[in-house]
Amino acid sequence: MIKEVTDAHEAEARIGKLRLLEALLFASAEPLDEETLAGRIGPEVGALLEELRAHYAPRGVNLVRTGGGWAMRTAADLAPQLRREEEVSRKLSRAAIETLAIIAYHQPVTRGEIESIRGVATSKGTLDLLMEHGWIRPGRRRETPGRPLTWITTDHFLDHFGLESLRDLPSVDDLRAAGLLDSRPVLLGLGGMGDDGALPSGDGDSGHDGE
Amino acid sequence: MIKEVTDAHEAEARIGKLRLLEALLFASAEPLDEETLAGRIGPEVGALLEELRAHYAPRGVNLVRTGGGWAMRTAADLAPQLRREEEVSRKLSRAAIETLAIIAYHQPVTRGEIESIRGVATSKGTLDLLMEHGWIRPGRRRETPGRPLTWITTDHFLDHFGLESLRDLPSVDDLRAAGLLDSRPVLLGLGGMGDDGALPSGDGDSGHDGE
Amino acid sequence: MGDVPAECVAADSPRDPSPSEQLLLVLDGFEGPLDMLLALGRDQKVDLTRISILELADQYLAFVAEARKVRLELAADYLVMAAWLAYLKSRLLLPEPEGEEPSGEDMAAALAFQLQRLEAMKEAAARLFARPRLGIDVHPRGAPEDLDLHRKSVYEVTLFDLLRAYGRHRGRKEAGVLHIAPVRLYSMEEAVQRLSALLGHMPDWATLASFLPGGAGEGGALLTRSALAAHFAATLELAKAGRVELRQEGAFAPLYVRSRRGDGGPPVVGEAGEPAATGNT
Repeated sequence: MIKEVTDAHEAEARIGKLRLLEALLFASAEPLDEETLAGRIGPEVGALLEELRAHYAPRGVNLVRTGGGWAMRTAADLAPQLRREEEVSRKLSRAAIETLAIIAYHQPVTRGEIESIRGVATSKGTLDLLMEHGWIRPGRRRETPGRPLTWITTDHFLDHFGLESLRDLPSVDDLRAAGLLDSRPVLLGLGGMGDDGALPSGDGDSGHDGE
Repeated sequence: MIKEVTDAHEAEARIGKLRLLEALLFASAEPLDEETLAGRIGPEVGALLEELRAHYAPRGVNLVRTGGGWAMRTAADLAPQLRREEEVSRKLSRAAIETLAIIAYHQPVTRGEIESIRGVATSKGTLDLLMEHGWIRPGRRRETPGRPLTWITTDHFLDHFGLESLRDLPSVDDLRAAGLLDSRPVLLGLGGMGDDGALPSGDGDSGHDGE
Repeated sequence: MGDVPAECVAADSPRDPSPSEQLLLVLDGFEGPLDMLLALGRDQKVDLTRISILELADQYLAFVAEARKVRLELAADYLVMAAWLAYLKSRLLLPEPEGEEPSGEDMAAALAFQLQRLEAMKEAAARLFARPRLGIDVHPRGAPEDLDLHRKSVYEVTLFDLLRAYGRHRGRKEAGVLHIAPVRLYSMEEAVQRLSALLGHMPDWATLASFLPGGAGEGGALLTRSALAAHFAATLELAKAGRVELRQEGAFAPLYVRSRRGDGGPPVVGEAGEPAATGNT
């Protein structure tokens, strides 16, 4: 990381910016997007971020990139020593976990598609719980009959699971190559084949989904 | 800062402790006292704290001793550049969120309509507040007696909530399906009401106004 | 990722449940028929791409048949799947008919694909949740400082807040309609008034039913029943006052009412007119 620094004055200005950037990142619990940071630091923010990232890489706190933003986070390898138990009330049902994975890998995906992949109706409380966690949100409507709503993951989802982007989802390339990220319904007559748009009286809860 | 490190193994253990200490100080909401830290790190915590303090001294974040404990703080000399927000971010009142939601879903909508939809009077302050934040703006006047002003949402509203267009707002059916619409069947306790298969839902007042 | 959901594994400790109880426990652990098929498929211990769909269908049908012995009200989607698999089986075993229907092999391949896809998603979910998670394994700054950075908006409102507010509002509104709707019941006083007014126009015997308010049927069973009860009680009251006569051929037969002529004998009360009913005013 050798910079083409010509004189002491310039070097000092650079250090001042680096310190400010460091302070900004430390002060915030949420990721800060590069645009906001550039507004405070200047156009060289990209290079400074890389420099900070390299500086913190071996330390107990790392600078990580997630979604469109940057954030300071404790190092992942310290997890066993820093582990905080998940509150019982926040524990997710199997249905919610699977539904989140399907949204992450198949997005944008409609509720009907989620149901055809799982072969079961989505119980009330699953999508809103995931939304309450800030992991999913409604995307654009699909331009097909009924214009069903699609669901997508948020930047907070990436942050929560320590992903820089959706391309970093575990084995996403393999799954795509194997054709397993095709979300079309395959068999008609399988349970929970909710055609979006016209939902069967809203819940269609077959009682097998989640708690 | 030369440590009397004798072998590589020992050096590694020391770095591990330093990293853990750094992570603990970073993630803690409160200053941590030396005793607590010693419980996690070991008796050499004092020396490690000094080492961290020295490391951070010239940086944008400092390790400071405050009260009886240790905490990381943005460097004091950067304060003018960090300029804290005077107003701590506030929660929008429930009435204001609901009014905003009704404008979003029913626009263009007059104040009188908002009131009849909500069933309560809307204080002038609520609409002003929403307008001040750039989420709503006056639309066209309704061509009815009194030509009341209508309200509509702005582009900033879409931007704030990450919506591409108003069409992407989930419909009532979508909300119901996602579990976000909780209607409690108030009359369920009344025996006999549902005997003829006609559930009270949606029957409104049919039959009662017969005579 | 395990082949049997944790809920069913945990069930065998205190006392050994009977096989049928075990079956139900297992069934409750599944997220629907496809999930169950996948678990059965894993038992074949082969790559899902080479799974024997025919064998799987047999296993599933046996499982469902067994489950129905213990619990008849097996959820409909399990039965739909059973019917579909029985059909698939016949298509696989019998010579393919001519026609544009998908072949048995195509159907089997489609099912195999769906199982693989579901399996892939379950594994993906497990891998996702095995990652270091924020707030559990990895931590943000514990003492964030409020900076001026966080854009113009002072108020923190998320799309979730907005949607939940609207959902609550709609929910209240829907519930409100039910809440306000008064329960319309006939009182005996009303019925006495009605009958008194009507009887003047009914010189001869007429069934009680014919006096019931027209269109009461629309009001639902509750209203109809309340009208009948009120009018019946009213006739007893009027009979007691000597203003009407009642007649009934037998228990549960139609009850006839007529306005009492000045000269008539004592009113006749059929056996359906239990004394108790007369006395409760």
